[in-house]
Amino acid sequence: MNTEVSVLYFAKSAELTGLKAENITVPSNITSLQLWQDLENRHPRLSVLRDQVVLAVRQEYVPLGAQLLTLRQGDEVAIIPPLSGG
Amino acid sequence: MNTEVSVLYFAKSAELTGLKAENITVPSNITSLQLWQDLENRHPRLSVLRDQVVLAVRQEYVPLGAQLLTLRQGDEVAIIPPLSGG
Amino acid sequence: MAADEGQDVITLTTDKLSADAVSESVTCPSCGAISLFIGTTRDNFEGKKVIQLEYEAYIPMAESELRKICSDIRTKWPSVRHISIQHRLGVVPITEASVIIGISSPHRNDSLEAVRYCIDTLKATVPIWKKEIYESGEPCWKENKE
Amino acid sequence: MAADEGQDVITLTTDKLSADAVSESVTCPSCGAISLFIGTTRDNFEGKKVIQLEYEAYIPMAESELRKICSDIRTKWPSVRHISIQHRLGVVPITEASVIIGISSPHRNDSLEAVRYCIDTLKATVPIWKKEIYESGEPCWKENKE
Repeated sequence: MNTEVSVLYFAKSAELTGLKAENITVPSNITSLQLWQDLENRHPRLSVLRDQVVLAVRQEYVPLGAQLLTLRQGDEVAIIPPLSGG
Repeated sequence: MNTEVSVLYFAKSAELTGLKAENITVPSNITSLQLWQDLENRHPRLSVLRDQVVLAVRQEYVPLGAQLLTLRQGDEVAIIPPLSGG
Repeated sequence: MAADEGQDVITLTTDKLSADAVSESVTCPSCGAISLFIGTTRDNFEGKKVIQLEYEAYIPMAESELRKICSDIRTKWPSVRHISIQHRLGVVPITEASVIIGISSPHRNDSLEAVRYCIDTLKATVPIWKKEIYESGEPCWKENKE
Repeated sequence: MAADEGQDVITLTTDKLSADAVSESVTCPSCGAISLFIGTTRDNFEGKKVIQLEYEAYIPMAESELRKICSDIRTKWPSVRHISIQHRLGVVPITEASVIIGISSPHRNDSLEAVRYCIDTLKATVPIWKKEIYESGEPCWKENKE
Protein backbone atom coordinates (compact mmCIF):
# COMPACT_ATOMS: atom_id res chain seq x y z
CA MET A 1 0.00 0.00 0.00
CA ASN A 2 1.24 3.45 -0.89
CA THR A 3 0.80 6.69 0.97
CA GLU A 4 1.55 10.36 0.28
CA VAL A 5 3.98 12.09 2.62
CA SER A 6 5.39 15.58 2.77
CA VAL A 7 9.19 15.78 2.49
CA LEU A 8 10.95 18.82 3.96
CA TYR A 9 14.49 19.76 2.86
CA PHE A 10 16.79 21.84 5.06
CA ALA A 11 20.17 23.52 4.69
CA LYS A 12 22.47 21.70 2.22
CA SER A 13 19.70 19.28 1.18
CA ALA A 14 17.47 22.19 0.15
CA GLU A 15 20.33 23.62 -1.92
CA LEU A 16 21.02 20.27 -3.60
CA THR A 17 17.39 19.62 -4.54
CA GLY A 18 16.41 23.23 -5.15
CA LEU A 19 13.32 22.47 -3.05
CA LYS A 20 12.09 23.37 0.43
CA ALA A 21 9.34 20.74 0.35
CA GLU A 22 7.55 18.32 -1.91
CA ASN A 23 4.83 15.67 -1.64
CA ILE A 24 5.80 12.18 -2.74
CA THR A 25 4.01 8.83 -2.83
CA VAL A 26 5.89 5.91 -1.29
CA PRO A 27 5.06 2.48 0.23
CA SER A 28 3.57 2.86 3.73
CA ASN A 29 5.95 0.22 5.01
CA ILE A 30 9.46 1.03 3.97
CA THR A 31 12.83 1.11 5.72
CA SER A 32 14.43 4.47 6.34
CA LEU A 33 17.28 3.51 4.00
CA GLN A 34 14.83 2.57 1.21
CA LEU A 35 13.08 5.90 1.67
CA TRP A 36 16.40 7.73 1.38
CA GLN A 37 17.26 5.73 -1.75
CA ASP A 38 13.93 6.76 -3.25
CA LEU A 39 14.79 10.40 -2.55
CA GLU A 40 18.26 9.95 -4.04
CA ASN A 41 16.69 8.51 -7.20
CA ARG A 42 14.53 11.61 -7.49
CA HIS A 43 17.43 13.97 -6.65
CA PRO A 44 20.78 12.32 -7.50
CA ARG A 45 22.76 15.27 -6.11
CA LEU A 46 21.55 14.27 -2.61
CA SER A 47 24.00 11.35 -2.72
CA VAL A 48 26.82 13.51 -1.31
CA LEU A 49 24.85 13.64 1.98
CA ARG A 50 24.31 9.88 2.27
CA ASP A 51 26.93 9.27 4.98
CA GLN A 52 25.93 12.28 7.09
CA VAL A 53 22.19 12.58 6.89
CA VAL A 54 19.41 11.38 9.17
CA LEU A 55 15.66 11.62 8.67
CA ALA A 56 13.03 12.98 10.98
CA VAL A 57 9.66 11.26 10.69
CA ARG A 58 6.81 13.01 12.46
CA GLN A 59 9.53 15.16 14.11
CA GLU A 60 11.47 12.24 15.59
CA TYR A 61 14.97 11.35 14.39
CA VAL A 62 15.43 8.12 12.42
CA PRO A 63 18.90 7.05 11.23
CA LEU A 64 19.24 5.56 7.75
CA GLY A 65 19.06 1.79 8.08
CA ALA A 66 16.86 -1.24 8.29
CA GLN A 67 14.31 0.28 10.65
CA LEU A 68 10.83 -0.20 9.16
CA LEU A 69 8.76 2.96 9.04
CA THR A 70 4.98 3.00 9.15
CA LEU A 71 4.06 6.05 7.14
CA ARG A 72 0.59 7.56 7.23
CA GLN A 73 -1.09 9.92 4.83
CA GLY A 74 0.31 13.47 5.22
CA ASP A 75 3.21 12.49 7.49
CA GLU A 76 6.11 14.94 7.62
CA VAL A 77 9.50 13.48 6.67
CA ALA A 78 12.41 15.88 7.09
CA ILE A 79 15.92 15.58 5.66
CA ILE A 80 18.36 16.46 8.42
CA PRO A 81 21.92 17.27 7.32
CA PRO A 82 24.57 17.64 10.08
CA LEU A 83 23.36 20.14 12.70
CA SER A 84 25.07 23.46 13.27
CA GLY A 85 22.84 25.34 15.70
CA GLY A 86 24.09 27.22 18.74
CA MET B 1 61.62 47.84 68.36
CA ASN B 2 58.09 49.08 68.06
CA THR B 3 56.27 50.38 65.00
CA GLU B 4 52.94 52.05 64.32
CA VAL B 5 50.57 50.18 62.01
CA SER B 6 47.10 50.94 60.75
CA VAL B 7 44.50 48.32 61.67
CA LEU B 8 41.39 48.03 59.47
CA TYR B 9 38.25 46.32 60.76
CA PHE B 10 35.67 44.83 58.41
CA ALA B 11 32.19 43.33 58.72
CA LYS B 12 31.62 41.61 62.09
CA SER B 13 34.98 42.81 63.48
CA ALA B 14 34.00 46.45 62.83
CA GLU B 15 30.71 45.88 64.65
CA LEU B 16 32.45 44.24 67.63
CA THR B 17 35.06 46.99 68.03
CA GLY B 18 32.86 49.89 66.96
CA LEU B 19 35.79 50.96 64.77
CA LYS B 20 36.57 50.99 61.05
CA ALA B 21 40.25 51.68 61.63
CA GLU B 22 42.78 52.63 64.29
CA ASN B 23 46.52 53.14 64.57
CA ILE B 24 48.31 51.00 67.12
CA THR B 25 51.92 50.59 68.18
CA VAL B 26 53.22 47.02 68.32
CA PRO B 27 56.61 45.25 68.14
CA SER B 28 57.95 45.18 64.57
CA ASN B 29 58.68 41.49 64.91
CA ILE B 30 55.65 39.69 66.21
CA THR B 31 53.80 36.53 65.25
CA SER B 32 50.39 36.87 63.67
CA LEU B 33 48.86 35.14 66.69
CA GLN B 34 50.56 37.57 69.11
CA LEU B 35 49.26 40.49 67.04
CA TRP B 36 45.74 39.07 67.21
CA GLN B 37 46.07 38.59 71.00
CA ASP B 38 47.14 42.22 71.29
CA LEU B 39 43.99 43.25 69.38
CA GLU B 40 41.84 40.99 71.55
CA ASN B 41 43.31 42.65 74.66
CA ARG B 42 42.29 46.03 73.29
CA HIS B 43 38.86 44.80 72.18
CA PRO B 44 37.82 41.73 74.23
CA ARG B 45 34.62 41.28 72.20
CA LEU B 46 36.81 40.27 69.21
CA SER B 47 37.42 36.92 70.94
CA VAL B 48 34.28 35.40 69.36
CA LEU B 49 36.06 35.63 65.98
CA ARG B 50 39.29 33.93 67.11
CA ASP B 51 38.62 30.57 65.42
CA GLN B 52 37.40 32.08 62.15
CA VAL B 53 39.52 35.12 61.47
CA VAL B 54 42.62 35.67 59.38
CA LEU B 55 44.72 38.82 58.99
CA ALA B 56 45.82 40.59 55.86
CA VAL B 57 49.19 42.32 56.16
CA ARG B 58 50.01 44.69 53.31
CA GLN B 59 47.01 43.14 51.52
CA GLU B 60 48.23 39.56 51.72
CA TYR B 61 46.45 36.93 53.82
CA VAL B 62 48.21 35.65 56.96
CA PRO B 63 46.58 32.95 59.11
CA LEU B 64 46.79 33.27 62.90
CA GLY B 65 49.82 31.28 64.05
CA ALA B 66 53.53 31.21 64.65
CA GLN B 67 54.44 33.03 61.42
CA LEU B 68 56.71 35.94 62.29
CA LEU B 69 55.63 39.24 60.75
CA THR B 70 58.00 42.05 59.92
CA LEU B 71 55.93 45.15 60.35
CA ARG B 72 57.00 48.52 59.01
CA GLN B 73 55.80 51.99 59.89
CA GLY B 74 52.35 52.65 58.39
CA ASP B 75 51.70 49.04 57.31
CA GLU B 76 48.06 48.13 56.78
CA VAL B 77 46.83 45.19 58.86
CA ALA B 78 43.27 44.14 58.09
CA ILE B 79 41.01 41.91 60.16
CA ILE B 80 39.33 39.46 57.80
CA PRO B 81 36.27 37.65 59.17
CA PRO B 82 34.85 34.78 57.05
CA LEU B 83 34.23 35.98 53.49
CA SER B 84 30.77 36.22 51.97
CA GLY B 85 31.23 37.93 48.63
CA GLY B 86 29.64 36.81 45.40
CA MET C 1 1.72 30.64 36.07
CA ALA C 2 2.04 30.03 39.78
CA ALA C 3 4.83 32.05 41.38
CA ASP C 4 6.48 28.87 42.59
CA GLU C 5 6.42 27.02 39.30
CA GLY C 6 9.49 26.74 37.11
CA GLN C 7 9.03 28.32 33.71
CA ASP C 8 10.47 27.15 30.38
CA VAL C 9 10.76 29.96 27.83
CA ILE C 10 11.70 28.87 24.30
CA THR C 11 12.07 31.50 21.59
CA LEU C 12 13.13 31.22 17.96
CA THR C 13 13.23 34.68 16.49
CA THR C 14 14.78 36.84 13.77
CA ASP C 15 15.06 39.70 16.30
CA LYS C 16 18.30 40.69 18.03
CA LEU C 17 18.78 38.81 21.32
CA SER C 18 19.37 40.52 24.67
CA ALA C 19 21.27 39.12 27.67
CA ASP C 20 19.33 41.43 30.00
CA ALA C 21 15.99 40.21 28.66
CA VAL C 22 17.01 36.57 29.14
CA SER C 23 18.44 37.28 32.59
CA GLU C 24 15.25 39.07 33.65
CA SER C 25 13.06 36.29 32.29
CA VAL C 26 14.71 33.77 34.64
CA THR C 27 15.10 35.99 37.72
CA CYS C 28 13.25 34.82 40.82
CA PRO C 29 13.36 35.99 44.44
CA SER C 30 14.39 32.61 45.85
CA CYS C 31 17.26 32.11 43.39
CA GLY C 32 20.82 33.13 44.16
CA ALA C 33 22.30 32.20 40.79
CA ILE C 34 21.68 32.83 37.11
CA SER C 35 24.04 31.26 34.59
CA LEU C 36 24.01 32.51 31.02
CA PHE C 37 25.66 31.23 27.88
CA ILE C 38 25.83 33.47 24.83
CA GLY C 39 26.91 32.03 21.50
CA THR C 40 28.19 34.76 19.20
CA THR C 41 29.01 34.74 15.52
CA ARG C 42 32.73 34.74 14.69
CA ASP C 43 34.46 36.74 11.99
CA ASN C 44 36.71 33.96 10.72
CA PHE C 45 36.86 30.27 9.90
CA GLU C 46 40.18 28.62 9.09
CA GLY C 47 41.58 31.95 8.04
CA LYS C 48 38.64 32.86 5.81
CA LYS C 49 36.89 36.12 6.66
CA VAL C 50 33.21 35.58 7.45
CA ILE C 51 31.06 38.50 6.33
CA GLN C 52 27.62 37.15 7.18
CA LEU C 53 25.87 34.21 8.83
CA GLU C 54 22.42 32.81 8.28
CA TYR C 55 20.53 30.40 10.50
CA GLU C 56 17.72 28.13 9.39
CA ALA C 57 15.58 25.85 11.58
CA TYR C 58 13.02 23.11 11.29
CA ILE C 59 11.00 25.25 13.64
CA PRO C 60 8.33 22.96 15.14
CA MET C 61 10.82 20.14 15.68
CA ALA C 62 13.45 22.55 17.04
CA GLU C 63 10.92 23.76 19.59
CA SER C 64 10.02 20.20 20.48
CA GLU C 65 13.70 19.20 20.92
CA LEU C 66 14.30 22.30 23.07
CA ARG C 67 11.33 21.34 25.25
CA LYS C 68 12.90 17.87 25.66
CA ILE C 69 16.15 19.52 26.81
CA CYS C 70 14.24 21.60 29.39
CA SER C 71 12.53 18.46 30.63
CA ASP C 72 15.86 16.58 30.87
CA ILE C 73 17.38 19.49 32.82
CA ARG C 74 14.51 19.40 35.32
CA THR C 75 15.11 15.67 35.83
CA LYS C 76 18.87 16.03 36.25
CA TRP C 77 18.84 19.25 38.34
CA PRO C 78 15.49 19.37 40.14
CA SER C 79 16.40 22.61 41.94
CA VAL C 80 16.59 24.54 38.63
CA ARG C 81 13.90 27.20 38.64
CA HIS C 82 13.51 28.97 35.29
CA ILE C 83 15.00 28.09 31.87
CA SER C 84 15.08 30.46 28.93
CA ILE C 85 16.51 29.44 25.55
CA GLN C 86 16.53 31.95 22.72
CA HIS C 87 17.92 31.15 19.28
CA ARG C 88 18.14 33.69 16.53
CA LEU C 89 17.25 32.77 12.93
CA GLY C 90 17.90 34.43 9.58
CA VAL C 91 20.83 36.79 9.11
CA VAL C 92 22.97 37.35 12.23
CA PRO C 93 25.62 40.06 11.95
CA ILE C 94 29.16 39.28 13.16
CA THR C 95 29.63 39.54 16.98
CA GLU C 96 25.89 39.43 17.64
CA ALA C 97 24.39 36.58 19.66
CA SER C 98 23.00 33.57 17.80
CA VAL C 99 21.88 31.85 21.01
CA ILE C 100 21.36 32.87 24.63
CA ILE C 101 20.58 30.38 27.38
CA GLY C 102 19.67 31.54 30.89
CA ILE C 103 19.02 29.23 33.85
CA SER C 104 18.28 30.19 37.46
CA SER C 105 18.67 28.09 40.60
CA PRO C 106 18.88 28.69 44.36
CA HIS C 107 22.59 27.69 44.39
CA ARG C 108 25.13 28.22 41.65
CA ASN C 109 26.27 24.67 41.01
CA ASP C 110 22.96 23.60 39.45
CA SER C 111 22.55 26.46 37.01
CA LEU C 112 26.24 26.29 36.00
CA GLU C 113 26.03 22.58 35.24
CA ALA C 114 22.63 22.87 33.58
CA VAL C 115 23.67 25.66 31.22
CA ARG C 116 26.64 23.59 30.09
CA TYR C 117 24.41 20.58 29.47
CA CYS C 118 21.90 22.78 27.65
CA ILE C 119 24.29 24.25 25.09
CA ASP C 120 26.07 20.91 24.53
CA THR C 121 22.75 19.13 23.96
CA LEU C 122 21.30 21.94 21.85
CA LYS C 123 24.24 21.72 19.46
CA ALA C 124 23.89 17.93 19.23
CA THR C 125 20.12 17.52 18.92
CA VAL C 126 18.23 20.64 17.82
CA PRO C 127 17.55 20.91 14.05
CA ILE C 128 19.11 24.28 13.34
CA TRP C 129 21.70 25.00 10.65
CA LYS C 130 24.22 27.76 10.12
CA LYS C 131 25.57 28.93 6.79
CA GLU C 132 28.70 31.04 6.66
CA ILE C 133 29.21 33.47 3.81
CA TYR C 134 32.86 34.37 3.21
CA GLU C 135 34.53 37.39 1.71
CA SER C 136 35.83 35.05 -1.00
CA GLY C 137 34.90 31.47 -1.84
CA GLU C 138 31.72 29.43 -1.66
CA PRO C 139 29.28 29.79 1.25
CA CYS C 140 29.41 26.80 3.57
CA TRP C 141 26.84 24.98 5.72
CA LYS C 142 28.61 24.30 9.01
CA GLU C 143 28.66 21.15 11.11
CA ASN C 144 28.90 20.98 14.91
CA LYS C 145 31.87 18.78 15.70
CA GLU C 146 31.51 17.97 19.35
CA MET D 1 44.70 48.47 24.28
CA ALA D 2 45.65 46.48 21.20
CA ALA D 3 42.68 44.83 19.49
CA ASP D 4 44.22 41.42 19.96
CA GLU D 5 44.99 41.78 23.62
CA GLY D 6 42.80 40.21 26.28
CA GLN D 7 41.28 42.75 28.62
CA ASP D 8 40.57 42.36 32.36
CA VAL D 9 37.80 44.65 33.58
CA ILE D 10 37.33 44.76 37.36
CA THR D 11 34.62 46.96 38.82
CA LEU D 12 33.45 47.45 42.40
CA THR D 13 30.50 49.80 42.38
CA THR D 14 27.38 50.86 44.25
CA ASP D 15 25.54 51.17 40.91
CA LYS D 16 23.09 48.60 39.59
CA LEU D 17 24.83 45.93 37.48
CA SER D 18 23.82 45.08 33.90
CA ALA D 19 24.25 41.73 32.14
CA ASP D 20 24.19 43.47 28.75
CA ALA D 21 26.97 45.86 29.78
CA VAL D 22 29.15 42.97 30.99
CA SER D 23 28.38 40.92 27.90
CA GLU D 24 29.25 43.84 25.61
CA SER D 25 32.47 44.53 27.51
CA VAL D 26 33.76 41.01 26.72
CA THR D 27 32.46 40.70 23.15
CA CYS D 28 35.09 40.24 20.47
CA PRO D 29 34.84 39.34 16.78
CA SER D 30 37.00 36.21 17.05
CA CYS D 31 35.08 34.76 20.02
CA GLY D 32 32.20 32.34 19.62
CA ALA D 33 31.31 32.07 23.28
CA ILE D 34 30.51 34.32 26.21
CA SER D 35 29.70 32.72 29.56
CA LEU D 36 28.10 34.81 32.26
CA PHE D 37 27.40 34.15 35.90
CA ILE D 38 25.03 36.42 37.78
CA GLY D 39 24.78 36.16 41.55
CA THR D 40 21.48 37.56 42.78
CA THR D 41 20.27 38.39 46.27
CA ARG D 42 17.75 35.95 47.71
CA ASP D 43 14.63 36.77 49.67
CA ASN D 44 15.04 34.13 52.34
CA PHE D 45 17.53 32.37 54.57
CA GLU D 46 16.52 29.33 56.59
CA GLY D 47 12.90 30.48 56.48
CA LYS D 48 13.68 34.05 57.57
CA LYS D 49 12.51 36.75 55.19
CA VAL D 50 15.41 38.91 54.00
CA ILE D 51 14.36 42.50 53.42
CA GLN D 52 17.73 44.02 52.52
CA LEU D 53 21.36 43.13 51.86
CA GLU D 54 24.50 45.15 52.26
CA TYR D 55 27.93 44.40 50.83
CA GLU D 56 31.20 45.75 52.20
CA ALA D 57 34.68 45.29 50.72
CA TYR D 58 38.30 45.85 51.58
CA ILE D 59 38.43 47.58 48.23
CA PRO D 60 42.14 47.76 47.28
CA MET D 61 42.77 44.18 48.39
CA ALA D 62 39.56 42.96 46.73
CA GLU D 63 40.75 44.50 43.46
CA SER D 64 44.15 42.91 43.90
CA GLU D 65 42.65 39.46 44.62
CA LEU D 66 40.37 39.81 41.58
CA ARG D 67 43.38 40.64 39.42
CA LYS D 68 45.06 37.47 40.73
CA ILE D 69 41.98 35.46 39.67
CA CYS D 70 42.15 36.97 36.16
CA SER D 71 45.82 36.08 35.96
CA ASP D 72 45.14 32.49 37.13
CA ILE D 73 42.38 32.14 34.52
CA ARG D 74 44.77 33.24 31.76
CA THR D 75 47.27 30.61 32.88
CA LYS D 76 44.70 27.82 33.09
CA TRP D 77 42.71 28.73 29.95
CA PRO D 78 45.09 30.59 27.62
CA SER D 79 42.44 30.92 24.90
CA VAL D 80 40.24 33.11 27.15
CA ARG D 81 39.97 36.55 25.57
CA HIS D 82 38.23 39.11 27.81
CA ILE D 83 37.29 38.87 31.50
CA SER D 84 34.89 41.24 33.23
CA ILE D 85 34.10 40.96 36.94
CA GLN D 86 31.66 43.41 38.48
CA HIS D 87 30.71 43.29 42.17
CA ARG D 88 28.14 45.59 43.67
CA LEU D 89 28.71 47.16 47.10
CA GLY D 90 26.39 48.89 49.57
CA VAL D 91 22.68 48.15 49.64
CA VAL D 92 21.52 45.62 47.03
CA PRO D 93 17.73 45.20 46.71
CA ILE D 94 16.32 41.65 46.62
CA THR D 95 16.55 39.91 43.18
CA GLU D 96 19.14 42.40 41.90
CA ALA D 97 22.61 41.20 40.93
CA SER D 98 25.39 41.37 43.52
CA VAL D 99 28.00 40.03 41.10
CA ILE D 100 28.27 39.52 37.34
CA ILE D 101 31.16 37.69 35.70
CA GLY D 102 31.56 37.60 31.92
CA ILE D 103 34.25 35.69 30.05
CA SER D 104 34.71 35.33 26.29
CA SER D 105 36.64 32.68 24.38
CA PRO D 106 36.79 31.35 20.81
CA HIS D 107 35.19 28.03 21.89
CA ARG D 108 32.65 27.49 24.62
CA ASN D 109 34.46 25.01 26.83
CA ASP D 110 37.05 27.52 28.02
CA SER D 111 34.69 30.32 29.00
CA LEU D 112 32.28 27.87 30.68
CA GLU D 113 35.05 26.35 32.80
CA ALA D 114 36.67 29.70 33.51
CA VAL D 115 33.46 31.34 34.73
CA ARG D 116 32.92 28.47 37.13
CA TYR D 117 36.47 28.79 38.45
CA CYS D 118 36.07 32.55 38.72
CA ILE D 119 32.93 32.56 40.90
CA ASP D 120 34.21 29.67 43.08
CA THR D 121 37.53 31.44 43.66
CA LEU D 122 35.95 34.86 44.15
CA LYS D 123 33.79 33.47 46.94
CA ALA D 124 36.80 31.82 48.59
CA THR D 125 39.44 34.55 48.32
CA VAL D 126 38.11 38.07 47.70
CA PRO D 127 37.62 40.21 50.84
CA ILE D 128 33.95 41.11 50.45
CA TRP D 129 31.26 40.61 53.08
CA LYS D 130 27.48 40.40 52.94
CA LYS D 131 25.11 41.33 55.73
CA GLU D 132 21.52 40.16 55.62
CA ILE D 133 18.82 42.22 57.31
CA TYR D 134 15.73 40.20 58.19
CA GLU D 135 12.10 41.15 58.66
CA SER D 136 12.50 40.02 62.29
CA GLY D 137 15.62 39.14 64.28
CA GLU D 138 19.21 40.34 64.31
CA PRO D 139 21.05 41.20 61.09
CA CYS D 140 23.65 38.60 60.21
CA TRP D 141 27.05 38.69 58.50
CA LYS D 142 27.08 35.72 56.15
CA GLU D 143 29.81 33.17 55.52
CA ASN D 144 30.52 31.39 52.23
CA LYS D 145 30.46 27.68 52.96
CA GLU D 146 32.04 26.11 49.93
